[in-house]
Amino acid sequence: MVEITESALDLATLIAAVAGNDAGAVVTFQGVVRERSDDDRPVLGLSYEAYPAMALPEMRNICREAEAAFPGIRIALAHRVGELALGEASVAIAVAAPHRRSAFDACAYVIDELKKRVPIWKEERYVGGDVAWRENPAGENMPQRA
Amino acid sequence: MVEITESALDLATLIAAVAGNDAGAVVTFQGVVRERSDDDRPVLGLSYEAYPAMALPEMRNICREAEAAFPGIRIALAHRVGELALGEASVAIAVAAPHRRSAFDACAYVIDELKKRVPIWKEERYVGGDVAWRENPAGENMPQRA
Amino acid sequence: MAANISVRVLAFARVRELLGCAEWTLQLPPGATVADAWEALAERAEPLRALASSTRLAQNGRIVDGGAPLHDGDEVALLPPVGGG
Amino acid sequence: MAANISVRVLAFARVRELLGCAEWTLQLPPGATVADAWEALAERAEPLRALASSTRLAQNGRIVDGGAPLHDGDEVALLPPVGGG
Repeated sequence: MVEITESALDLATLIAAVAGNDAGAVVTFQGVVRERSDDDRPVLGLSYEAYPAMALPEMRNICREAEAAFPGIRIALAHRVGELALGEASVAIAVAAPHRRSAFDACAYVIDELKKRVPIWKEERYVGGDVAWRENPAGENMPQRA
Repeated sequence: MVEITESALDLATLIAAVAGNDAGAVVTFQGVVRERSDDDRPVLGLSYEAYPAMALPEMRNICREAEAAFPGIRIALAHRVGELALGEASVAIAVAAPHRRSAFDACAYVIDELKKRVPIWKEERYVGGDVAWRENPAGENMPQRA
Repeated sequence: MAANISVRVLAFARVRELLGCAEWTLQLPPGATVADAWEALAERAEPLRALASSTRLAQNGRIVDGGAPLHDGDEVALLPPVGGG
Repeated sequence: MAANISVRVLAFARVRELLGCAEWTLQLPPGATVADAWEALAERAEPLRALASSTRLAQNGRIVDGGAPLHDGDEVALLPPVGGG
């Protein structure tokens, strides 16, 4: 299950999509809108924009890479777009695995790669009315053109 | 929030206990009853037994150690006891953190240490009627007496 | 002389805001490249040039170099550094 | 001669099953140690000795060596290797 949605993310739905009696471990990750930006400005909310025709295939690629690297796992991945309030989840991942180490490692792989590779953009809205497009750190972004 | 309970674990309750607008990442772990034992026998269910007067303080110690190692995080930890069916969660952890790396690392720390140190025991019931007490692997168990 | 090709260009995030439009239809001469599509937009909005080094180009959903040749009906996307997660 | 001390012993998992009882009350002479409590149970159930090397001993919720002196009212726990998680 891989999706981009304007609706609030529901972790239980993602967990149900990966659950099974062959799984001994289920790890989830949620990225949540914080009240402070990375440069410590007070945040009112975020807005995410995606290029779904490219983002969805790339999200599926990332899941397939993790499933190949960690045999026996299942992954569900959802990213929200549109306006988000403080405390709401922007991205949610559920990984079911035979054992916990591969569940943790696969879940971390998926969020790390998503932040580098998936064409989704974030605009922060600040107290006072300013807005700014915020990029993931350089080490977490695709190499740019020379 | 640290507890040992005979009731089914509810991940949403644990997540709510750690949520807050200062958190940018929420990672959860659930240990789930698998249909195959580690030595590949078909499992019908498990039963867990605890020494709560020692297990609860040790669970709190582990959470405090993680909170000291990863500043700004919050942890909720619950372990179930009694009879569990396939697919049910035996342990659930939720960690909220400013950033994802500390959420993943703290969550892994808590389950690793719980498996080593907390006085809780597991009995597996197999297809056919056998039962057996199952210890965590030696590397994940407290040093025994010489 | 061969007919022009028609290319759809999608702009996202800060690139979209700078261009003032999310979706363009460009008529380009046969043999035009992805870089030519970029140049056609930069001529309409000179400040776009400041984003050249940070903007990746995709053709039909795949990242390409500027030299990639375009075909009628292609979709080109202008992708600033990503911020998802 | 001083009065005996009374100690509560809790047994868990395979140790509990081997002893057939989860909770014992032992009367021990003054100066008895945790190891003496273990020995008193092993005399009642000789197969317990096979678990000596794998069983940890706790006194009032803390892991101790067998040499730890006991006090009236102490709680001793016999802890086989753990299996939680």
